Amino acid sequence: MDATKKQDVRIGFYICHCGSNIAAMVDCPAVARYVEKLPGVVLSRDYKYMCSDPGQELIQKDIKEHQLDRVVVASCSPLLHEHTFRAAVEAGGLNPFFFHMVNIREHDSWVHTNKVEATEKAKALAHAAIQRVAKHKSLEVKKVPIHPDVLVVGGGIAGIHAAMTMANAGKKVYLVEREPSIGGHMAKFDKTFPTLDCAACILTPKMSEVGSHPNITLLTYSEVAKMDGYVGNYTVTVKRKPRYVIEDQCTGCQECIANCVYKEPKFHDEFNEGLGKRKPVYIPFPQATPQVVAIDPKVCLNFRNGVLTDKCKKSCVTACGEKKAIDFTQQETVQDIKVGTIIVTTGFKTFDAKRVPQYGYGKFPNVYTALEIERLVNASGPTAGHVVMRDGREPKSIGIIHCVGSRDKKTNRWCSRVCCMYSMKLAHLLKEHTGAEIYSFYIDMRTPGKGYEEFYDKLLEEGVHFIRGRVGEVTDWAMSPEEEGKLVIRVEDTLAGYVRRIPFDMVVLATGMEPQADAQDVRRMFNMSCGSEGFFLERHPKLAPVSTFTEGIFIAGACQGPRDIPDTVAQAGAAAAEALALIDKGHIEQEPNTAFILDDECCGCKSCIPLCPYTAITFDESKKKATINEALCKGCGTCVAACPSGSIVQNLFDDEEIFSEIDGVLAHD
Amino acid sequence: MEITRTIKYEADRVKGFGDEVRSVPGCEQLQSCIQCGTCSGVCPLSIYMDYSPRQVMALVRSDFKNEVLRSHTIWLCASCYSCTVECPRQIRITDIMYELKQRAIHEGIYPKKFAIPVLAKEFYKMAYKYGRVTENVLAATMFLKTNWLAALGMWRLGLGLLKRGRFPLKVESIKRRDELDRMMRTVDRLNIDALHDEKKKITSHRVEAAT
Amino acid sequence: MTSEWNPRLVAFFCNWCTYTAADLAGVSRLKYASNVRVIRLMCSGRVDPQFILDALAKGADGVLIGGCHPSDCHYVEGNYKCLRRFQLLKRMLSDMGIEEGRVRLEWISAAEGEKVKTVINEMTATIKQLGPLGMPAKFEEWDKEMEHFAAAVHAQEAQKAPCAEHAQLQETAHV
Amino acid sequence: MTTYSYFPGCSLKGIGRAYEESLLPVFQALDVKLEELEDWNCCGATAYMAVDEVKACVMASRNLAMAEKLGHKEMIAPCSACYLVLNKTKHYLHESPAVRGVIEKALADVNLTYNGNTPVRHPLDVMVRDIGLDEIKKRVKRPLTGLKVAAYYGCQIVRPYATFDDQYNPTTMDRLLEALGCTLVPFPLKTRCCGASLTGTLPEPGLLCSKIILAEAIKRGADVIATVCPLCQFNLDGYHDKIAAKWNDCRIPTVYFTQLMGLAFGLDERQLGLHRGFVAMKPWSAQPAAAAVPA
Repeated sequence: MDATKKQDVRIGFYICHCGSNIAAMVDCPAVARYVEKLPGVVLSRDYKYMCSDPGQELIQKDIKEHQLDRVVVASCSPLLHEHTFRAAVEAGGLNPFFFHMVNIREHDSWVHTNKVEATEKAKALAHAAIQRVAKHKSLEVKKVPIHPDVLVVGGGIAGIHAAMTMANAGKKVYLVEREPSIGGHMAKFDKTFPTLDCAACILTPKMSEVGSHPNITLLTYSEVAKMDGYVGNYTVTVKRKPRYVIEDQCTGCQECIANCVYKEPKFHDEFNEGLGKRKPVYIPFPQATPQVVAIDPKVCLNFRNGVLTDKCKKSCVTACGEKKAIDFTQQETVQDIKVGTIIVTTGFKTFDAKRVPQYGYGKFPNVYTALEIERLVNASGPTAGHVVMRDGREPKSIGIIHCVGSRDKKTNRWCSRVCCMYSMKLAHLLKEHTGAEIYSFYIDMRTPGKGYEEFYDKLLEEGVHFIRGRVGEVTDWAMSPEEEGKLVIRVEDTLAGYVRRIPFDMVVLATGMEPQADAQDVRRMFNMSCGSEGFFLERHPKLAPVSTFTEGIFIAGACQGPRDIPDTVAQAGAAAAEALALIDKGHIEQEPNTAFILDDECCGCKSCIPLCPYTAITFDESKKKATINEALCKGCGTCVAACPSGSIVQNLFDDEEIFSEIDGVLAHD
Repeated sequence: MEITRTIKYEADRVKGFGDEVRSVPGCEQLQSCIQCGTCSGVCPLSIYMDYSPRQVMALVRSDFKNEVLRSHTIWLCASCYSCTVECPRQIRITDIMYELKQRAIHEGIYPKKFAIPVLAKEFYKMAYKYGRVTENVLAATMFLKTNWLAALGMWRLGLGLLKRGRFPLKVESIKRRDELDRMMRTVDRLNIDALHDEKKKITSHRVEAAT
Repeated sequence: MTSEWNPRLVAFFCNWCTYTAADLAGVSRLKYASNVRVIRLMCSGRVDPQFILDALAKGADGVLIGGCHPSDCHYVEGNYKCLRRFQLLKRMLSDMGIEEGRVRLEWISAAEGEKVKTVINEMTATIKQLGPLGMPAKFEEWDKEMEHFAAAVHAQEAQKAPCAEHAQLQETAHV
Repeated sequence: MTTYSYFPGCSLKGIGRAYEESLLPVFQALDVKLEELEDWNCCGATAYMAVDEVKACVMASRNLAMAEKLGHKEMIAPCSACYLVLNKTKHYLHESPAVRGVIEKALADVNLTYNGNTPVRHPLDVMVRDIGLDEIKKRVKRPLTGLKVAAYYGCQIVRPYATFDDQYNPTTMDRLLEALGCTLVPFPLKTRCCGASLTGTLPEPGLLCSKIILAEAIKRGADVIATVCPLCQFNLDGYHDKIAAKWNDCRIPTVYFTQLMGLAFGLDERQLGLHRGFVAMKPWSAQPAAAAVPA
C-alpha cells in the first residue's frame, strides 16, 4: 500500500480467458487475485474475451470510473493485439503507451502441459508487466509522410494484377521483371483448370494493358539489387541488364530475327522449356510484353563468351535499318527508384525432376515434365500443338505421375496444391489431342476449389484411369513382350491391392512448386522472413496473409507458398489493397521506440556512432556530444546497450522499464 | 469354394501392438505412413507377398498382430532396402520387417515348415555355436528340417560346389569360442530387453487367447 | 507441483525473429519446459550485459538470448553487436564462476518454432544438472563477508587507534 | 605401403572362395597390404538380425572392436552383407545409447573396447577412391578390350547407406572396369535385388529375382556379369539349371570384379579362382592379346 502511494500509479489489470485457449491451462481468476495485491494495482479482473467489444469497453469504463492511469492486459501475443488494446486505452482517454501486454497464450497456455506451472508462469509475467507499466511514459506516435509510388517485384500474374490494380487507382507503379518479357509461368500454360479457358486468352490482354498503362513503368530484363529506407520512403536500386536493343526504338517488327546470320533457330528456347529452338536474337514468345527483341550474348556471333568481338557481319543491324534499335555496346545500368510501398511477387520455381532419379527424367527421352507438356499441347508451342514425342512418335498410352517433388521428405515435404488439378487438366488435353489411354497415378486426389471436384468427375467420365499409388519406378527393361520398347511404370494399385507393371509410350511428371533459387537473397534484400520450406513468411497466416514483418512490404502469389491462379490473383488484389490503404492514409504512424541522448550525461566518447546501421547518430562538434536524428532511428536499441555512460534512452524500452521487468519476472517464486 | 468372413472385429486386434513396434528404435516413423504404396512399388518381392509392404504398415498400425506375424510378407523381405530409401516419409521399412521377424520367431507363430525362419534360426544357432557360418552345412540342416525332398533336388548344386572346391566339408569355427560365449551371456544377463520381453510375453498370451 | 527443483530462466528475445518463433511454437502447440520467462526487446542488439547480470543477481539460474540468424537481422547487424558483447561477457561470467551452459545466445529465425522448443528444453536440462545458481544468496554471503571484514578491521583499529582515526576508518569501510 | 584390416567373412572361406583368391593378389599387385583380422567371427548377418538384433550387434561389434585394437585406420569387408551389417551396427551403436551400453559391457568381459573408430570400407570403394584409377591403369598388362560387361552392384553396398556412390546409378565399378579396358553395357538393373537368401529357401521368388538380372544382362549384350558380393555371385551363377527348367536358359558367366582386375593385371587365371564358377568365362588367356600394354 505504501508503494502505491509512492509510485502514485493506478494500474488496471485484465486477464483474458480467450475462451478456453488460456483458461484451460491457466487459472485466470487465481492470477487476477495474485495481481490484485501487487503495489499500484487498483483493479484486477478476468474476462472471457478481452479483445471483444465488451472487453475493450470494460477497459474504457474502468479507466474513467477508477481513474486508472496504467493498463495491463494478459492475453495473446502483442504482435496480434497490442494495437487493439492501445487503441482501447486511448479511447478511454489515456496515452496509448501507458499500456503493456502480457503474452500468456502463445508463450504459456499453448506450450505447457501442467496447469499449476502455467499459472505460476502467468503470475510471474503479469508481475513483471505491472512493475514495468508503472515506469511507462507518455509518448507521441511519430507520423511520417508516405511516398505514393509503388514497386512491384516480379511480372507474373500476381505482379501484373497487383500493378494493374494500383495503377488503375491512380498510383504510379514500377514493375520490375527479371526476364525479357512479363507473363511468368502463366504465359507458358496452355489452358487453365477447371474452366479450360486458354491461359494466353485471359493473360495477354492484361499484359498489353500493363505495357501501355500510363501509370506503369515497366522495367523488364531487370533485377532489384538493393533496398534502403523504411516504410513510406524506400529507395530501391534496380539493375538493368543489357538486352542490346534500345527498347524505345524497337518496334517489334522482328526483321532482325528473320535476317539473323543463323538461318535456322538452333539454341535452347527457355520459353518452350528447351523443346523448341530460337535464334541469338529473339522475342521470347509472340505475345511478349514489351514487344521488344533481346540478344543473347552467350550465343550471338558478335560476342565470344559474352564479350563483344564485333566479328559478325551484323545482318540484324542492317535489317533494323533506320530504327537503329540494336546497340551492341549497351552496358548494365543501375537506376534508383523512390517508392513508399513494395509488393513482392517473385513466384516459384518448378521442381527439378532429375532430383527423383527413379522416374528417369533426363535419362529416358519420353519422360516429360508437366510444364513441357503445357508447351507441347499449346497451339503456339514448338510443335504447334501436335503431341509428338522426342522420338517423333505420337503417344498411344500416357502415364501421369503426381506428387513428383511434393509430399516427400527427401525432396519437398509440402503438398504443391496445384498438381492434382493441372495433372487432370493435362490428362484431358492429352486425351483430346492424342486419344491415348491415360493413367493418372496419385497418392491422394486433392480437389478443394470451386468447380474442382466436378472437374474430377468429368475426367472420370472421360475414361481417364486413376490409380491410387505412388509410382515406385519408371524403367525401360521389359518383363514381357508387350513391355518391349516401352517405359514401364511399377506401382502398387493400392485400391485394387495389386502390384502392377504398366507399359507406356510417354510418362509425364507432375512436378511440384518450390521457392525460387534466390528466394533467400530476395528475402534479405527486402528484410522479410522465410518459412522453413523457403517460401516468404506472411505476418500472420490468417489475419495478415499478404503483409510481412517489414512495414510497407507485401507479398502475393506463389512466392508465399504454392497456389493456383485464382488464389494468386485474389492475393495480388489483397496486397494492392493493403498498399493502397497505407498510401491513401498519407502518412505512416511509427512506433515511438526511437532513442535519444541525455545531453547532460553524454561524455562525447563517440562509441555509439559506428554502431548505428542507419547513420542516425552524428557528433555535434559544438556541444561535443552525440545526437540522434529521430527520423532515421529505427529503434533497435543497439546504441543504448553500448553507451558506456548510460546516456542513451530508448523509448518504450528504457533501462528502467526493462530492469523492472527483470525484477518482476523473478519476484514471484 | 469356401466362403469366409473377412470382417474384423475389435477383438481381432491386439491393442498396443502398433505402439509397441513403434517404440523400437528405428521404427518410430511408422506413424507417419501415408499409405502411398511406394514400398510395394519398388519391392522386388512384393509380387509374391500375401500382404503388400504398405498393407503390413497399415496392419501394424491398426494392431492386427496375428495377421502380420502370420503373413508371408515379412519372410519374403530379402533386405534389399529399396523401400527404406524410397519411402517419402523416411520410414525404415526394412528395419520394421526385421522387428516383425524377431517377434514372429520369438513367439513361434511363423508358418511351420516354412524354410526362411528355419534358416534364420539355424543360422543364429550356428553362428552362436561356432562363431562362423558354413553355408553348405547350414543349407543341409535347413533342408532336413523343412523339406528333405527339396534337399534331394539340391544334390546337383552341392555336387557342383564340391567339384569346384566351394563345399568345405568341415564346419568352420573361431578359435576363442569362449569369448563369444561370454559376451552373449553378458547380454543375456543384462537383458536389456527384460521389460520388452515382459511385454512380449503378455501380448503372446493375448495371441493365444485370441486364437 | 513436482517436488523437483525447477530452474528459473530469463530469456531476452528479439521482436522480429525469436519472439515470433516463440509465437509460432505456441501456434503450433509445441510443448516445452514452463520455467522460462520471456522479455521482448526490439533487437538482440539491445541486450545490455547488465540485463544478464541483473537477471542472475536477482535469482535467475540461466539466461537465454535469442536473435535473428547472422545476416538476417531486421536492423542489419544488431545481432553481431550482441554476439561481440556476449563473447566478452562470457569471459567475465567464467571468472565469476558461472558455468558456461547457464548463459546462452541462440540464433532462432521466425520460422524455427521447433528450435525455441529444443533450446529451452536443452537449457532447462543442462541447468537442472548444474543446480541452482543462487546468486542472491552469494551476494548476501559476500555482503556478510564484507561486513565481517569491516567489523574485524574496525575492532582491530579500535583497540589501538585514537578516536578520530577510528571514525575515519569506519567511513572507509562503508564505502 | 598402406595397410588395411581385412574382414573376409564366412562366405569368402566357402562358396565365395574365388573372391578372396582374386582379391588378395590384386591388392598385392597394387602394393596394398591386407591384414586379416585374427579370429574374426561371423559379422552378425542379416539372418541373425531376424532373430535377435542385439546379439547380432554383439557379434559385429566384437569384430569392430578387434579391428580397432589391430590399429589400422580402416577395415575392408568384401562381402556386401558383412559390409552392411558392420556399418549398420556402427550406426545403431551411435543412435542407441542403451544398446551401446550393453555392448560395451559385453566387450569389456573379453577385454575389448569400442570407440566408434575404424570405418568399414568396401574394396570397390578403396580401389577407386583410395588407390585411384590411374594407379590401377598402370598395373594393366592385358587390357580386357572388347569384353562386354554388365556391372552389377546389388543392394547392400548402395542401400541404405549410399556412402561412396549414387544409390540409383552407381558408377564406381563401371569406371574401374573401363580402366581395365572393358566395354560396359548399359545395365538398368545395377542395384536390383538378386533374391538374396530366398534362392535357397523359397526357390520361385528368389530365382525369379536372379533370372531377371541374368536375362537383362544377356539382352543388353553382355559377355559377363561383374559382381561385388559372394551371395550375388552365387545366386547369379549357381542356379542356371533350375532357372532353365523353370523359365528359359539364361547362362552367362558371373565373376567378381577382382577376378577381372586380376586378368587385366596378367595374373594366373587358375590362381584367380575362375575355374570355380558354374558357367565358366571363356579363358581370357586364350584370346588373342588385344591392344598391347598401354604405354
